[in-house]
Parts: sequence; C-alpha cells; structure tokens
Amino acid sequence: TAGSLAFNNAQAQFDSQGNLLVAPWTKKTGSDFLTPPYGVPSKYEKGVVRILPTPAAAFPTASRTPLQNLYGIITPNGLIFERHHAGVPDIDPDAHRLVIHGLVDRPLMLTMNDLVRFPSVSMIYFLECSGNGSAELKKRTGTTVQETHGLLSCCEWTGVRLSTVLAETGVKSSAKWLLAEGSDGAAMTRSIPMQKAMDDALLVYAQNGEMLRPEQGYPLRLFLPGYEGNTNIKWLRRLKLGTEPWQTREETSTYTDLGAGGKALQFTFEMGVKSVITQPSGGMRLKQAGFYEITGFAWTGAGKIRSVDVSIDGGKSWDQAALQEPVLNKSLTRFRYPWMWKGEPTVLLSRASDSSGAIQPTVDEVLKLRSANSVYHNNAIQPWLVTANGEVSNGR
Amino acid sequence: TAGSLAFNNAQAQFDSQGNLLVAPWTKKTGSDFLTPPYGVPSKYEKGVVRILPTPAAAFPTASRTPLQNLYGIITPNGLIFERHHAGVPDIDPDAHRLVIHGLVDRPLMLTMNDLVRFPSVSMIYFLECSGNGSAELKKRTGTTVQETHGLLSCCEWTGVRLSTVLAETGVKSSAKWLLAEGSDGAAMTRSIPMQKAMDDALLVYAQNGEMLRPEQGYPLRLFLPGYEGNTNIKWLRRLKLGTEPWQTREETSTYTDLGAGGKALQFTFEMGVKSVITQPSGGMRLKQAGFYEITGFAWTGAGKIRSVDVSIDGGKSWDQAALQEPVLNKSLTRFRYPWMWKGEPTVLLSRASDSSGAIQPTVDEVLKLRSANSVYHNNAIQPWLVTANGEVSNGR
Amino acid sequence: ADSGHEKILGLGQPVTGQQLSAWDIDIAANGVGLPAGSGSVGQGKLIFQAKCASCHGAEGQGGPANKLTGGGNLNTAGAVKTIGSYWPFATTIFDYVRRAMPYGAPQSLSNDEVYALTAYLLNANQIVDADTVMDAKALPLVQMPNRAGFVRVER
Amino acid sequence: ADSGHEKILGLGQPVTGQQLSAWDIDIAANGVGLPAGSGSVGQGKLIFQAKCASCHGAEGQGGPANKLTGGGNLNTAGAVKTIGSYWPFATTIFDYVRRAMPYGAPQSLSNDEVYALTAYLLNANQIVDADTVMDAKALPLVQMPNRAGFVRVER
Ligand code: HEC
Ligand code: HEC
Ligand SMILES: [Ca+2]
Ligand SMILES: [Ca+2]
Ligand SMILES: [Ca+2]
Ligand SMILES: [Ca+2]
Ligand SMILES: [Ca+2]
Ligand SMILES: [Ca+2]
Ligand SMILES: [Co+2]
Ligand SMILES: [Co+2]
Repeated sequence: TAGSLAFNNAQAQFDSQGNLLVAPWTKKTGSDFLTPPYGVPSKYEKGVVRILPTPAAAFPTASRTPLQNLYGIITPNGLIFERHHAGVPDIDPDAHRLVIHGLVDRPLMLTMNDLVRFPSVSMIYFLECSGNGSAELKKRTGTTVQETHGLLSCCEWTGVRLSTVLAETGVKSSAKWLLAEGSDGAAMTRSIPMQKAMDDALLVYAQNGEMLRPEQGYPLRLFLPGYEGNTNIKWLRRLKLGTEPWQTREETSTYTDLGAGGKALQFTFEMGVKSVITQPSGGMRLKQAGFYEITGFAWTGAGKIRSVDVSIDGGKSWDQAALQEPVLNKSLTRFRYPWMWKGEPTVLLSRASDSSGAIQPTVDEVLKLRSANSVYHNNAIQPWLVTANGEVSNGR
Repeated sequence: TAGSLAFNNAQAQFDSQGNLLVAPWTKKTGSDFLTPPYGVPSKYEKGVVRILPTPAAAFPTASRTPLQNLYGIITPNGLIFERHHAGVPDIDPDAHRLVIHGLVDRPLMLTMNDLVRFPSVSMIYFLECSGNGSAELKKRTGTTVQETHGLLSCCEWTGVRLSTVLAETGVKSSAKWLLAEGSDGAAMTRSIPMQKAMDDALLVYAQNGEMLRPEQGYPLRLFLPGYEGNTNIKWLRRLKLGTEPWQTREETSTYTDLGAGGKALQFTFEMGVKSVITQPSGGMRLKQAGFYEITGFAWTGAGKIRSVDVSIDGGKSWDQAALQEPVLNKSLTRFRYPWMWKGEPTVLLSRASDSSGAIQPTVDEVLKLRSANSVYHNNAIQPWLVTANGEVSNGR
Repeated sequence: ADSGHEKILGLGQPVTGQQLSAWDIDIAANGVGLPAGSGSVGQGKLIFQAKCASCHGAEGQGGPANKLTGGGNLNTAGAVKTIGSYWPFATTIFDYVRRAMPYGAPQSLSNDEVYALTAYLLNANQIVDADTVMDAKALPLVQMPNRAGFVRVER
Repeated sequence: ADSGHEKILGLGQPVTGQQLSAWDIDIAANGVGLPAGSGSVGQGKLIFQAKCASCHGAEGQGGPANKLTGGGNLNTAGAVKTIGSYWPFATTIFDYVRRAMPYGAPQSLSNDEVYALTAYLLNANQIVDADTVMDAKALPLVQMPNRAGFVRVER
C-alpha cells in the first residue's frame, strides 16, 4: 500500500442521518492475550511488506523495505531489506562459532555464549546497500520510494565492539586488513581496513531489542557503521587478520565503481550523504488540497546529518526542514516540513548536508565522470512530481 | 528461554579430532527472499514470547515481555506486554474516527487520514503498567524477570502532539480535565489533567517504525510519557474536555493506592524511578566462573535517569554502572556493569536515581505507610540471588 | 483565555452534539450526562440473575469475575474493594455497567436496565432500600460509604 | 607494537591452525592459501558442462546466471564485467568458485576440480592456452587483462 496517506474515509460507522454509530468492535469482546504470543501487525496492514522487483529475476538479489509506510527512524525487524548471495541459512546458535586468526597473538574460537558475555553496546545505525537506487542512475524505473530507495533500513544494534574482542586475541602490528567471512552458502567475504575494525566496528547479535533475524545474520553479524551494506558480513564465522586486502570476488567483480575513463574505484566503503521524501512519495495520491507534512529520511556514512533543505517548487527555492531529535551518528534522521498545498502541480525535493560538509548532489552531478556501467553509490536528490489532481510520481 | 546466557556449547560442528567441520548450512543454498515477506524470528528463538501467569486466571489481565531476552532499549513490537480490559478489537482504520468535544471552541471529528497529515513527532518512551511487580509487594512470586517486571516495554512512538490537535479545536479556559475513551469492548476511560494534555501528550499511530499493533491500540492511542500504562488509552475514539475528573471505574475502583490508614490516593499517574538487572536474572544459570556483563534497564516517569548503582555483594557496597548513550527523557535506559564472578554465592542489586533527585527505594521503604491491600507502583530494588553453582533466583 | 477562532490547519470535520449522541456516554461524578429512564431494585435483581450472575455470583458475591458486594473493612488484610467497601461515587456504577457490562456484550443494555442494575447493586451493598427506583435525579444523591476515603493527589 | 599477552576477560577457547583447516579457505591475491592439486582446461571444460553450464551457458556466455566470458570494452555502454573484461586477479576465481559455486552445492568441489574450472574459465576468456594445467604455482602468475584497471581508494 502507498503509505498512510492511503487511509480513506469509509463511512461505515454513520447512520443515514450522518450520526456516529457505535462501532461493531466496541460492542463485543476482542481477541485474547497471546493471539499470537509473538505479535503480528493488524490485518489491515497486510500490504506493508518487503517486495522483490517485478518481474522476478531468475536469481533475485534483494527485497526492499516499504519506506513509504515507515514512521520515526526505526525499521521494524519484519520489514528490513534483505540482501544475500546464496539464501538465508538456518543456523543453530549453539553450534555456531566465530574464529579469529591470522595476525593475532592468540587465535580464538568463540561460542555465542562467550560473545554475549563480553561488554556490549547498543547503537542506532542505518544500513544501506551500495546498490540502492542503482537502476535510477540510468533512467526512471521505480514508481514508489520502496522501489527507488528501499535497500535502506535502520535499527538499534546490540553487540560487542570488535576492538574489545581483538583485545582478547591481541593484534600484531603488521595487521592492516581483516577478512570477514560468512557461514552462508556463499561464504561471503570482504576485506576491511583494520582502522575501521578498531574504530567503531561491532559484532552484533541483536537488533531492535531481540536476537538478529535470520536474514540479518542470525546469530552473528559484522556491523560497520556508515559502510556499504555488503561489508556488514552476516552469519559471521571467521575473521582473519592480514597485511593486504584479499581481492575477493565481492571487492573486484562486484562492489567496485567504474569511472568514465574505464578505471574502477575499489574499496569505496562509505555511504554518501543522502535524503529522500517518503511522504508524499511515488504512487500516493493527495486527495484534496490543504495541509500536509512532508517527511522523509536523511543519512550519511560520514557522521551526522547537519541539515535537510526541502523545495516545494521544483528547486526554485529551498527551505530548512526540522530534524527530529536526537540526531544520531550514522543513523537515519527523520526530517519534517510543513506544506500547505494549494492544488498546483509541482515538484518536491529534499537535499541533505552532513557534518563533514558534504551536500547531497543532483543526479547529473552523481553521473559526472562515471561510466555508463556505473552501478553503486547513487545518492542523488529524488524529485517527486505532484499533479493538479494530487498524483505523486517519480520525477527522475 | 532464560535469556541468551542459555546458549550452550553444542559440539555438532567438530570432527572426532576436535577439528572444525564446515557447517551443513554453509554447503547449501538457504531460504529465499520473502519467506515470509513480513519477517519473523529464527526458529531457535521460539521460546522468546510473551507469557501469561500460570495457572491462567479465568479473566487474565496482562501478558508479559521477556525482559531477560531483550537487548538495547527498544522492545520489538511482537514482544510488547499486553493489557486490555475486554480483548483486542479488530479495527478498520478507514472506519475509525477520533472525536474531540466538550469544552472546546470547535468540536471536531478526525479520520486517520486527517491525523497522519498533522505535524508529527517520534519519541522513544517507556511504557509500564502501574501493576508491574504488584504480586511481589506481598511476597516472592516470580521466578524470571519476565514474571516479576514484564509489564514494561519501550518503543519509538510516532504521532501528533495532542496540543497541536487541540489548537485546531480551540480549548476553553474552563477546561481542566480531559476524558479519554477507547473504542474497545470496555470503552476504557480515564480522566487526564489538561496540563499533561498540553505538555507532552501524543496521539500516536505508529510504534517502532510501523503502524501500531492491534494490542497496542491500532490505529490510534493516547500516549502520556511517564504516566502509568492504563492512562495511555488505546483504540482512542473520543476526547472530551471538562472541568473535573469523571471518577470513572478505572480511577476509583481500580488504579488507586490504598494507604495503611484506609485512605486511597487517587490520580497517582507518574511511574517512580526504577531499575532491574535483566542479565543475569532469575532462572538463568552461570555455567562457569569468569567474566559477565551485568546489564538491565532503568527508567523514571519524572524525566531522565541520572545514575544506576550496582551491588555485587548484596548491598554491602555499590558502584556506578555505565549508562548507554543517549540517555533519553522518559525512556528505558540500558545500564551495564562489568563483573568478574569468582564462583561465590552472592546477591546482585541495582538502584536507579533520576533527574528529579529521586532514588529507587527498597521494598521495605515502598511498603511503609501502605495498606496490606496496596497493589500499584512497586518500584522496589530487585535482588537476584546467585548460588555457588551459578543458579540465579528471585531474592525478594 | 479561550484560544482564537481561526482554523489553523483545517484538518477534520466539525461535529455536532446530535451526531455524537451514540458515543457521548460518559457520566460525570455529579450525574451530568445521566439519561432519561429508570429502574428498580427488583427489576435489577432479575436482570442481574439473567445477565451477570454467571460471572459475579448469584448475589454479586463473586465467581469467575469480581466480587461486587461486601468486601469488609479496608484496613484488614483480607479486605476486597467493592462498590460497597470502596467506590466513592454511585454514578460510576451506571457509567461503567453501561459501557462495559455484561462482559462479552457491552453497550447492549437499555438505560432502564442499567438504572435497575445500579439500584440492585446499591441495594445488594446495603446502600439503598429494596424499594428504591433509580433515575437521573436519584443516583447522584446516593451517599457512598467510602466517599471520604480518597485523597486526590494528581501527581 | 603488538598488544600485550595477558588474556583480558578469558572468554573463548584457543584454536589451532589444524583445527581451522576446513574453514581456512581464503586465497590471498598473491596466491597464499592455494592448496595442493591441479587441473587442466580440458578437465575444466567437462566439469563446467556438467555442473555450471545450466546457469552460465555452455561456454560461459551467460544464461539464467552471469555471463562469465567476453564482456567487451568497459568504456562502451553495453559492456559486461566478466573475468576477461574486468577481474584483476586470477586467484579470485579459485577462491570464489571453491567457496560459492556451483550455486546450490557450494564447497562441494575438490581442489583439483576448482583448478580445472579456473583453467577453463581463463582459457574461455582467452587469457591462457588450451593446454594449460593450473596449480598453486601457476595461478598467481596469470596476467589478467584488466589488472591495471583498478584504483584503490579506501574511503
Ligand atoms: C462473562 C463474564 C461477565 C459477565 C456476564 C458480567 N461481568 Fe461484570 N465483570 C467481568 C469482568 C471480567 C470484570 C473485570 C473487568 C476489568 O477489570 O477490566 C467485571 C467487572 C465488573 C464490575 C466492576 C467491578 C470492580 O470492582 O471494579 C462491575 C460493577 C460489573 N462487572 C457488573 C456487571 C454487571 C451489572 C453485569 C451484568 C449486566 C456483569 N458485570 C456481567 C465479567 C463479567
Ligand atoms: C544453479 C545456478 C548456478 C550454477 C549451477 C553455477 N552458478 Fe555460478 N553463479 C550463479 C549465480 C546466481 C551467480 C551470482 C551470485 C552472486 O552474485 O552472488 C554466479 C556467479 C558465478 C561467478 C561470478 C560471476 C561474476 O561476474 O562475478 C562465477 C565465476 C561462477 N558463478 C562460476 C561458476 C562455476 C565454475 C560453476 C560450476 C562449478 C557455477 N558457477 C555453477 C549461479 C550458478
Ligand atoms: Ca540448540
Ligand atoms: Ca479499509
Ligand atoms: Ca477537512
Ligand atoms: Ca455525556
Ligand atoms: Ca573460556
Ligand atoms: Ca588460507
Ligand atoms: Co562502494
Ligand atoms: Co497510579
């Protein structure tokens, strides 16, 4: 469904004179406790789910989060986008092990019981696939913000600082890179600079208050705040410290950025400053003129969002949106902007800037110096067209 | 299950020489995307659910959150405690209405579509039933922290400030109280001071990023930060402004506090400063001596948690725990305290203090001047006994 | 002072008292909101036996659901909070029974039935005589035994 | 400098290289980690037809899954990134095929089979001759066409 603006004004609870009737659910007992013990959304929200692109690919790569249906900054665990390279393994946490070896003083094997006993931290961080919006680099493809930007989520992650665990193994001074390996059917691997490992990397075992979901790496995931999604190795079984990156398939064939000159940039980890309006957004309809709150997300791998500007006139003028406090490091930030729509056709835009001074670019700026084969790191400004009858569509 | 300390060290992935075997889930493709589209926890977490007291009452009053299985401060939506007086209604959001009348200038009827168009805010707030721990006032009854403290949860709530909506209706200066009424089968009602209504009261429609869950008031709930749970009227259909409290059954017969002298205190809204250790906690077992992180929650209806002291020797000495940042107003605060357990029998305690200067009392202090029939607002320090073989139990 | 008369955002629709009447069921402590109609203790007893006794006991002494009569001295350990021992306002009985009882069929009783049940429950708690007929005028005048038992703290 | 030798918390168990051997499958870009064994282009072709062609096409030209050969000039609009057109290191083929292919049965191939497939894929991309036999010594020496095509930015 196209977000809560899709609520309509069914008249079911009025009599023929327009007087309020007592609703049928007020005149009986509702459902019992624990139906079910682990709760689920209302049946009226059944359209709020993750989706794959249609038509489905032979080997789909990712499902997308319904950003148009989200509120605040937390993504509920059932709606976090999925990306995996060989399906979601079904891991018995009691049988799972993390091994740390290579350029360490004391190679170590840890059970989940060992890991949860370490001093832990809980941090709210966004997670974005570096391929988010990749199709939009070439041309308008998506209708909804779920289609254009849905490889994006944000959770409260709980886990152990990798530096805390590495204090246990000791780190040889020659160690400059770390290989992280999953225990999924792709044994997914990425090389990570030791500097990031010692800075803010986490070994997370929980998200939004409960143990990780299977598709998010249950029972253990490497979390690299602000880094492109694929580096956050799920189902983590092994960390190996070395001197050089391993040049795995994911950091050569796949997650590299081809420039116009034919050279590809490698190890482009940090996600750029970005924002998108989620309400109103593509596929929604404003049923009448009047007041609307324009709202959406802003985020940056560089640190904190400094400001978000909104344009309600296709970029002719810009005005600062309100940022929901607290504005957290490497988290989604919710922005809000009041809009009195008079019924005119227009274009809505948002543009974020961050604590590093970076400003979200236009799509033309993003494409400058890129190859036609460029795939990743599209952080362009997203335009939403609004027609006089209130229809909202992708203005790429 | 008794929290993640219950993970064991199954040896399934080793050969007979103790060499690591490649796990079976690494050697095949895992499950597909969207299985299911709205995700669920791992099957290995199936014990992590809300529970009712056993044996079940003829008319159970509330299910409890498994605090021992929580991490960070967010409670996932599937695990939030349930309290209702006539079951969970199944409300069509399109047919739902909020009416505001009484001492207002312009009585107003709002659809959900109207409400989501108002300027909104998102705030992380705890929610606690004033009856949380009531049985423990009289004697030790619960084994786990879910049983003793499980009428407690914390979400990111999104909604409209009630003051914003009341600006739309206008408020007559004679209005001093507000009646909030649910559209459930109890048409649950509470009288709320206008001062709270204008201060930080919210009309929430979303929790943890998605629309409210049915058992949390879908599609609309009054949220009164820091106030006892029952005042946060769910399935909200009506607000009426008046000069005096209505003296509804819930604020006379039920949620009042009988003192030793036979007089009952009425309108005791604010939840007192409180904390509890959730790991380790009752029903867990420390399998061996060594390092453990003691962790739990602290919260207060008065504002922010200022500090949490932990005692690892039954109260002989106290030491300050670390508070996870950001420490938010009227939110759960996660505290952590490093503990090297040498295998001695002991008692673990936590004691919170808040920004108003209040300090969490002992149970004897709580009971002072109370009637034997006192039920609500038990914010006593919770002791957990640890035996030499690592068994943890309720030390009330 | 009253706030201004300008609509600020223009969201929502005006609503009249007439349109609200089916929802506007709250009864103030002083009786404002009590509807027309009446009912006697005798009528209430019959309705109670038919619609309430299965949960609350034949005479309100309690069953699978709450004890509604007696309760004892609140200062004693075994005391139970009931209409007789605890409730400060008689109007609350009308308000609550009408909105919430019988459990399973709330808001199914006529106003006459609710007056009758209110009269019966007050009589069963020895607060009014057996020949009492309850209505909008009589109910707010009932003196409840524990009326002075509450301290309003608002905190 | 190396960090101290005191266990700080004492959690976890020491682990030896021997205990790790089944998991320690990564191959460095310079070939460190390549196991014993070998395989030829001809052997690889047969294995490819049996275990890979259903997804990648009879000669790696692509099918339901990725095109593994050809690809064209990277500066042209229709170019495809393949082993021949894009991959900078030959060792990556061994590492990736062994850990992840065939899709559905990862880590099911013997080291000899992986060497053979690596030889075949290099030959199909016209990087090595049809009579090549690949092993731990030969593989790191293979010069990949796009070896100079990468700029390491680490940001
Ligand atoms: C099917 C069971 C059931 C039936 C039938 C029933 N009740 Fe109840 N009643 C309950 C339950 C359960 C409660 C407690 C509800 C709560 O605490 O939210 C209750 C509460 C009450 C209370 C408040 C008690 C207190 O001390 O606060 C009154 C008064 C009451 N009922 C009156 C009635 C009357 C009058 C009827 C018949 C018209 C009736 N009940 C029929 C189950 C029932
Ligand atoms: C059932 C389908 C299937 C079979 C069989 C299969 N593959 Fe694959 N292969 C895939 C898919 C799907 C991908 C892409 C995986 C991804 O992107 O994570 C892939 C990717 C690859 C790649 C990387 C391509 C690139 O450009 O990055 C290579 C190399 C490869 N396969 C080789 C093989 C070999 C060798 C075999 C046989 C031993 C094989 N595949 C069998 C489905 C298959
Ligand atoms: Ca198990
Ligand atoms: Ca509907
Ligand atoms: Ca309107
Ligand atoms: Ca009324
Ligand atoms: Ca150990
Ligand atoms: Ca190796
Ligand atoms: Co990148
Ligand atoms: Co209270």
